[in-house]
Amino acid sequence: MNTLEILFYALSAFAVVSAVMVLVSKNPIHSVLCLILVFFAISGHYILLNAQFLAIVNIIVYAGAIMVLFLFVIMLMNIKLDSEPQKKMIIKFIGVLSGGSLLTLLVALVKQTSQLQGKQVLMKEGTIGLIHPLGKALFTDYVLPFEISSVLFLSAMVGAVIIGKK
Amino acid sequence: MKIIIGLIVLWPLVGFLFNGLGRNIWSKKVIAYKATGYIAMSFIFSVLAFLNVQANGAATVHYFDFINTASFKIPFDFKVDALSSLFLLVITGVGTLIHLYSTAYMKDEEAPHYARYFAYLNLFIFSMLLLVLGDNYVIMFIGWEGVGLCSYLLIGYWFTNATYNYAAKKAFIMNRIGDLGFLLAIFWLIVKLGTVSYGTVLTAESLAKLSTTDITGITLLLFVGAMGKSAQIPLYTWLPDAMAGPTPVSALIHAATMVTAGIYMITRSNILFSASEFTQHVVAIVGLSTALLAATIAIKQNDIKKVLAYSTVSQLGYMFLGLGVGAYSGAVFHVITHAFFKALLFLGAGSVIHAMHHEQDIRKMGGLKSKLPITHITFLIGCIAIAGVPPFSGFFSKDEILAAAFAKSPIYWFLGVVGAAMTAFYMFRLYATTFLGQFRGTQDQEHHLHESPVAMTLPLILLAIASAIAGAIGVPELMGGHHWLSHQLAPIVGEAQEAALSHQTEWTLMAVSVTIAVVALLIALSIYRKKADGEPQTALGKFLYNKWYIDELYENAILNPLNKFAGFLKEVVEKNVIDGAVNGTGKLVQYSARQIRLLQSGQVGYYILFMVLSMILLFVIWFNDIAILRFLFQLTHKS
Amino acid sequence: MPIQYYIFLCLTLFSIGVVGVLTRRNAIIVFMCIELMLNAVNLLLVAFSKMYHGAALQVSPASTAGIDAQIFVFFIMVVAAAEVSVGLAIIVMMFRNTHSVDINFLNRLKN
Amino acid sequence: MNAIIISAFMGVVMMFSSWGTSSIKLQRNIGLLGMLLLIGANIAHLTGVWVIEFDTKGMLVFNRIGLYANTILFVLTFIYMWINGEEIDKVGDHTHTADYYAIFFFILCGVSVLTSFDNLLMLFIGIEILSIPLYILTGADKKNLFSNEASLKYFLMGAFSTGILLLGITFIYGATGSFHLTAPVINPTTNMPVEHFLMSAGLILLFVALNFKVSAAPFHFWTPDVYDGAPTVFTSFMATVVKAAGFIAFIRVFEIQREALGYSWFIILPFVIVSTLLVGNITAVFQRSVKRMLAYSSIAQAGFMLFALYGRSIFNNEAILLYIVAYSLATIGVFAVLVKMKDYSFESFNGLAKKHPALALLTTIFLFSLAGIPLTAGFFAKYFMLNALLTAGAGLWLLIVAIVFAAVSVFYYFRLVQAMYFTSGEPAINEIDKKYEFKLWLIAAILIVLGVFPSLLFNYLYF
Amino acid sequence: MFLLLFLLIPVFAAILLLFVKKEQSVNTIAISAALVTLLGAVYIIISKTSSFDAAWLPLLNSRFTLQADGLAKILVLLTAISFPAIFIATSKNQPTQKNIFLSLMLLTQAGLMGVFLAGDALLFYFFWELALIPVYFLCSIWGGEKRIAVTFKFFIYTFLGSLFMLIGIILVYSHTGDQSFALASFKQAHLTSGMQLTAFALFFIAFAIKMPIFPLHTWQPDAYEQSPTAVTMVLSAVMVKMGLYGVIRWLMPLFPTAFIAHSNIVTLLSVIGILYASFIAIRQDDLKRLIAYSSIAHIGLMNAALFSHIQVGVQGVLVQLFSHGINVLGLWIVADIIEQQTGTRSMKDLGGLAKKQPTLAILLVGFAFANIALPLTNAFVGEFLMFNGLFQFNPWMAAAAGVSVILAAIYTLNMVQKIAYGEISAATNLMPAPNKNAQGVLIVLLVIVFFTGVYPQPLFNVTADTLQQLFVK
Repeated sequence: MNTLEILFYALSAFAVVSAVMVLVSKNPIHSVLCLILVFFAISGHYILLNAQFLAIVNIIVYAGAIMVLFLFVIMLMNIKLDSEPQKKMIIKFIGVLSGGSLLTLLVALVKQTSQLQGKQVLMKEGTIGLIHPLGKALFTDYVLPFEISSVLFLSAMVGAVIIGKK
Repeated sequence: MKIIIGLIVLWPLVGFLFNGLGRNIWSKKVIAYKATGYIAMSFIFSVLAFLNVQANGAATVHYFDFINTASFKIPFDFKVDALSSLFLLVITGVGTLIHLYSTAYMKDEEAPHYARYFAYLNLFIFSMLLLVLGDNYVIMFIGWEGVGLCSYLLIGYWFTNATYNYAAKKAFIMNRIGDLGFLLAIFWLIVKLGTVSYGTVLTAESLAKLSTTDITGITLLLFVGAMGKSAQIPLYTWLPDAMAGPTPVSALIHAATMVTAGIYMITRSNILFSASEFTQHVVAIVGLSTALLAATIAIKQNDIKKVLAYSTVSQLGYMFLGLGVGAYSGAVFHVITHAFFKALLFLGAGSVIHAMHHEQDIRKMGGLKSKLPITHITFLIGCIAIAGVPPFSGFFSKDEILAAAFAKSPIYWFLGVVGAAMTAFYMFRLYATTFLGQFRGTQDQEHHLHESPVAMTLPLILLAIASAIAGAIGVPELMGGHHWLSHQLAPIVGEAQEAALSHQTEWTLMAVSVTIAVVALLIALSIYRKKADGEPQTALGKFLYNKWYIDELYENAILNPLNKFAGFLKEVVEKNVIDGAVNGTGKLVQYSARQIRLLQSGQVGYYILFMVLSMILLFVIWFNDIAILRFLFQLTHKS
Repeated sequence: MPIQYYIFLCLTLFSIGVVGVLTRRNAIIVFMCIELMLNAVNLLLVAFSKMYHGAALQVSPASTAGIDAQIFVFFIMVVAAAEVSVGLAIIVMMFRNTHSVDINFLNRLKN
Repeated sequence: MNAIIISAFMGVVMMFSSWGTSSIKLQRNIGLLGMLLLIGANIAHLTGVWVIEFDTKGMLVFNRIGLYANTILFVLTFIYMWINGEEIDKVGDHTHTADYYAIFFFILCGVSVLTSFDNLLMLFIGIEILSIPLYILTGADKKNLFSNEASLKYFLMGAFSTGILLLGITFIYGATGSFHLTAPVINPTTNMPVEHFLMSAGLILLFVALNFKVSAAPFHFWTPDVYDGAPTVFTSFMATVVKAAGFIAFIRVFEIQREALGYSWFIILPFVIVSTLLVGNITAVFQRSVKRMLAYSSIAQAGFMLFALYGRSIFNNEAILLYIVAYSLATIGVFAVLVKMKDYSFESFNGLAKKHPALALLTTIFLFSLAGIPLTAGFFAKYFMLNALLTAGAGLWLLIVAIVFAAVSVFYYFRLVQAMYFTSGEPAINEIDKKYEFKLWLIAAILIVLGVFPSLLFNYLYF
Repeated sequence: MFLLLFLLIPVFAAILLLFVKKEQSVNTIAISAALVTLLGAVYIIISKTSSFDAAWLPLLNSRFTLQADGLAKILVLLTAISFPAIFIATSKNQPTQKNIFLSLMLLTQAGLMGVFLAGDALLFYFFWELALIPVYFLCSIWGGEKRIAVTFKFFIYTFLGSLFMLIGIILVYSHTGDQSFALASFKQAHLTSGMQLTAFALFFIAFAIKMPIFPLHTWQPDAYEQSPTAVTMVLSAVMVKMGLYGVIRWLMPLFPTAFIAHSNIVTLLSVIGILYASFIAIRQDDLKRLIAYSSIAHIGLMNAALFSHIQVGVQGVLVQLFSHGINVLGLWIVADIIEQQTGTRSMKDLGGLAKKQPTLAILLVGFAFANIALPLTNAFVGEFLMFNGLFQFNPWMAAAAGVSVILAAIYTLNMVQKIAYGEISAATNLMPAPNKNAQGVLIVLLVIVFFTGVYPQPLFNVTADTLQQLFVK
């Protein structure tokens, strides 16, 4: 087992455990923090995959901006921390069961897919994850979606005005 | 010829339209003259037609095609031959007399109803003429149903009376049962022969095309038709009830003409009937049973018209016996004589009822002999004629039938004679109770007793003469006669089969039957000349008085169950089963609507859960080969 | 590293997100779980990207195959940001009106 | 491309128009003008004129069907805006008219993307541009708890379905290495698509997500609540133009891609169709609120529109276009009447025929069209669908299920007719001016003209 | 081109009526429009076969084709006679908003004319539905107490049926050689026998519901009872003929194999229905329901005769289509007068009509006898031929169906007795002066009854070409 593998497993375990913590922690703030941990783990994976740009963006946008926003909202609401009402056990059980079945099904599918057998992911190497090729692609081939996504932001902005205005 | 025959039929129709449409316009006098006059005209043309037949033989005339389709054709043709021309004479002749009689009998009615009465009567004659003149079974059927309709209308003439209406309805429905048989027979003929014209159906070639089953089936169905119209067991109960109509109607329709339609029809189709031994037996047995059954009932009836009605049923039974044993001309002979004397008797009874102010119970009469002399004499002649005393007409006709019956089977003959004896007995019981002895009615009635006007007595006299002498047309060779009628009908029914019996036997039979009849009538006279019947005492008496409880039997065994069945269909099957299924579908939709609505619980958590589950379901549907099991297998058996 | 491993990891994360959506009542946490799902997808995309890139490199060293997936991830992040802003606005609006972020209280509209 | 540019531009114009002018009427008219401009631009594109020559790098592919559908949707939006102008002003706190119009234009930008995308990235962005403004519109009536609730529900479920969509796209990418819509690999020996489970799984996930967008059962749960809770004018828009765009996108994705699913397509699609028809129709029967009934009815209608996905017969495009027009116009019409009601119960329609015979007649025409009664466009819409289905070789049972549910749909549409015509009562309705009525007559006229000559709609499809 | 008038006149009159409020002119417009249509109908009866053809839906290859062969002519004539008769007979009735009432009636007429004249399947379907819609409104607005539920049942029932037919049409359409809806192309569609059976079933459901055939009949008595009588007249005199028309026009020529294959079972069902309806009619006290069940029985017989597929029987049906319409129309008009004037339909409350209004009673009796197919009434000709055909098909079925002849006599005479005869009842005593208009109409109808009963040849001549097409290959 080489370093990469060790790192992979460690990060994966970390991500999964943190993700589970998001679910189980009663305190929403803890959930947010755990989710940030998941994002860090995922960023770690990005780095393993040499997708440096995304790793950075992930940290900045997700762990930074978005999660802070979440945290901010939670703080703003000042919800009583430990008294969040819980769903019935049976519903939770069914929820876990369905999530589990979904996972089983999808995993089964992937295992059945012959085309994926023996396919390797290129670790560390490759330059496509670096900012230069990405930027180039973004502003040549993907300039249209890039421009159009501005419409998305505009509409979100208008929406925030509509919704947020007292 | 075409015009003459057409006019025979048209006159009554014109009368019907005239009276029917002008019922609020014309005075009673006009109505009476016109109505009677049209039938009289019809009679005159009938005589012309008859003479023409005598001179030139049978004739068929074509008017138009009633139904003419690519595959099938029913011409509107009339046929006058010996048989139909005779019937024409009887129908229009007796018809004229009865119209005449009616003008006086119905004079108390208001003008519109008076007109209505004559319109019906004219329509009846029209239908009856169609029946006998038609050259095919369909035209006959038209007349056949038409006379049933008129019978219905006339029985229910006094429509405010519920009982009369019921009687009318009963008559019509029973007739319809028979009509269905007739109709099916017609269809059978059409299927097999493709035509219904007598000219093609009633020939040897056609007969050859029919199998035995066909012939038996067709004839039996035809006979069912005859049963209904001619009041034979089991469809006879309407006829006594039909006495609810005005008495002239009873005389015309329910004695002289319509009820003999069955005999006409069978005589017309004699080729078919003769070809089926089985049917002939059935006809004979049914006829004989009817004759006896009705006669027994007549013995105990107290309503003057009821006695005559059962007598009619009984006599019709005789005619069918005659048909059944192959004595077609005998049957027709009896039809003719019966038309005279039974019309006479009914009209006489009408005269009595008229005098008695619509009293019909003979127990309340008696001693009318002196008060109503003409009625009395003519009625007596009628009684003698029907009792079969020579040389009155009934003797000859009945004798011809009995002789033929003997030739077929002595038992038929014996039972026939028993019936004849009963006939003599009940007729003279009727006569004696009505005319002899003391008057038993109220003072008021006695005060008003008077002989009927001439318009009523004239028909009585004419009919009495006819009843007395009509036998002349069929005096057998045995007695020095020419048997004219039989020769007349020979082209249609073939020569009579008298030859089967020796003269010796014939004379003996005649003597026996006449003796027994005379004895019976004398017994009746002796019993009833002084007193009327009381309430029946014996079980048998009650049984007969209540007409064998046949009406009750029909009521309980057929009508009520059917009614219940209909009620069951209406209330249970229709409402709950069929409509229930339809409404149930609607209810099911609504029920499931209410249930499925609950899925939409409002909880977004459930929604997402359902989405996930549905997604899993989709995967399972798609991935329905046992991929999951395979996967689980691999997990546990990792090599 | 075999691609399956990444797939399994991402599917696990994704499913954890699904389970979270199904089991939590706090709208914010539910939303966070959805973000978790998106992140799982992002990681998977990058993994696929590198899988195809790796395969393409063996043919041509200058290949940029697989870059589209990384761009896609970028767009997902962009959209997620927009979505978060709107979503949180809605949640806040809801909170202002009902003083609760419990999705079980969202049951006035039903049947 | 013209449409995308103009709509984005118009959106920005509208955003700023509230600064330039405080006259709501002017803002509204700018919006309508913008719509006309948009329609014009799109028609220009149809005839080959571009505003800006632009290389989309294969992100978008403009074909006639897509552009034509686009035009139709724009016209529908124009009619919608034209009729509902005043009602739109009233939503929320009466100050956001310009913002709403801006959002409409942004949504139309999304619609334009969805009618022409050729890349799953564009699909994703298009759907998001379509969805995110809708979350806002749903919650636009800020003081109204129903509106809030609907908005949050819609948002949570919408975001969840986005997750599903993305997983699906990822799977497809994993299987093909590209985001482009391409025909599946065919095995030359069997002449069947090569079995690729990841691809299939991706397609199914995509199928689920798109079903969610077009509110097909069993992914429809958001629909009744959201349609019910959203401000009525916006429900009208969501149920018509937006849903129609969803269908266009749906068809674009699966027209060719579904080959990869092989025969199981003909199992899962009927499953969805039947459950959609069942849930939509049956549940609508027992509603007390007309608005909610219309929500279920729109689910039911989606069931019919899904038929267009069944086969690839040449009739599909015609069928879906006609269906969109018939369904959208009728729905816009019914909602336009509904917004004038004081409350949305069936009882409030009682006696409408006595008080406003014309309005009742109009409503009846709209309902007839929805129910698919001849002489209205709805009939031919259903007819074309059934025809397409049969031509595609569907089993007869599917058609019979369809018509049985069509008969059930009469159940609830006619409940409204019964209330209007056969039940006496005082209708709870606001004042309606002649101008408004005239606009509704126009819709009815289009419905009837298309109900007699449906070919008019297609004359421009193939010139 | 002439045939187009049958659609245009009623439609124009209907639109015109919407803007006229004055009662007198409302009646005049409606009646004159109907009479003009009648003139037209008489004209096409005596003229040669005509047709009209125009492009309609080029995309679907459906044309606006109208054609008048014998079958169409006779039904057009029936429709054209019925509507003026109904308008005149009910001109004294005062429904609210009479202009709209009559307008909807005229639209119904246009729909019916379209159904009978359409020579294109899609057009046929169109008119089939269009005839239904105005009736839905007529019944639901002006009907009796339970009108809404009952009419709704009727509507959904028939609507579902017609949707089945629509599938059938699409099915056959997709198998036509030239992808066309024209009747001629439909006749030459390449259908396998299995396909024929399916398409047959799909079409037949629609027709069976419309006729209606046991056990799909339960909408009918309720609908007849609850509808305003003018509508009931249309329903029973003309609308039920749509089903039979459909069988003759579409089922027989399109699916010969399936038709023969199903003839036994359908005939059996019809015969069961005949007896079943007759029995129920015996127990009805409500005049309208009685006539309704009687009508079910009669229609059942017509259907049985059709499916026996014997030329004579089919000829009978062609005649009876017309005759039954006239007869039942007469009965309904009488029933309407009675209901309007006495305020009741319950026969046990009636009686003595013959004394109170002798003319009406005579007319009632006349139509009653036509109803039981007495010879020399028009119904006899048809029923005779139909029974004839049925007998050739299966004697036992004919015999069983024949029992209905007796049952018909029972219930019809019961009706006559209860209404016309007996002493004048309290309800009958309320009757005002006779309704001259209605009686005039009845007399005209009765003349038709007897004329075609005595001399039915014109009817045979008109329908000869249809019969030829059906049976001569």
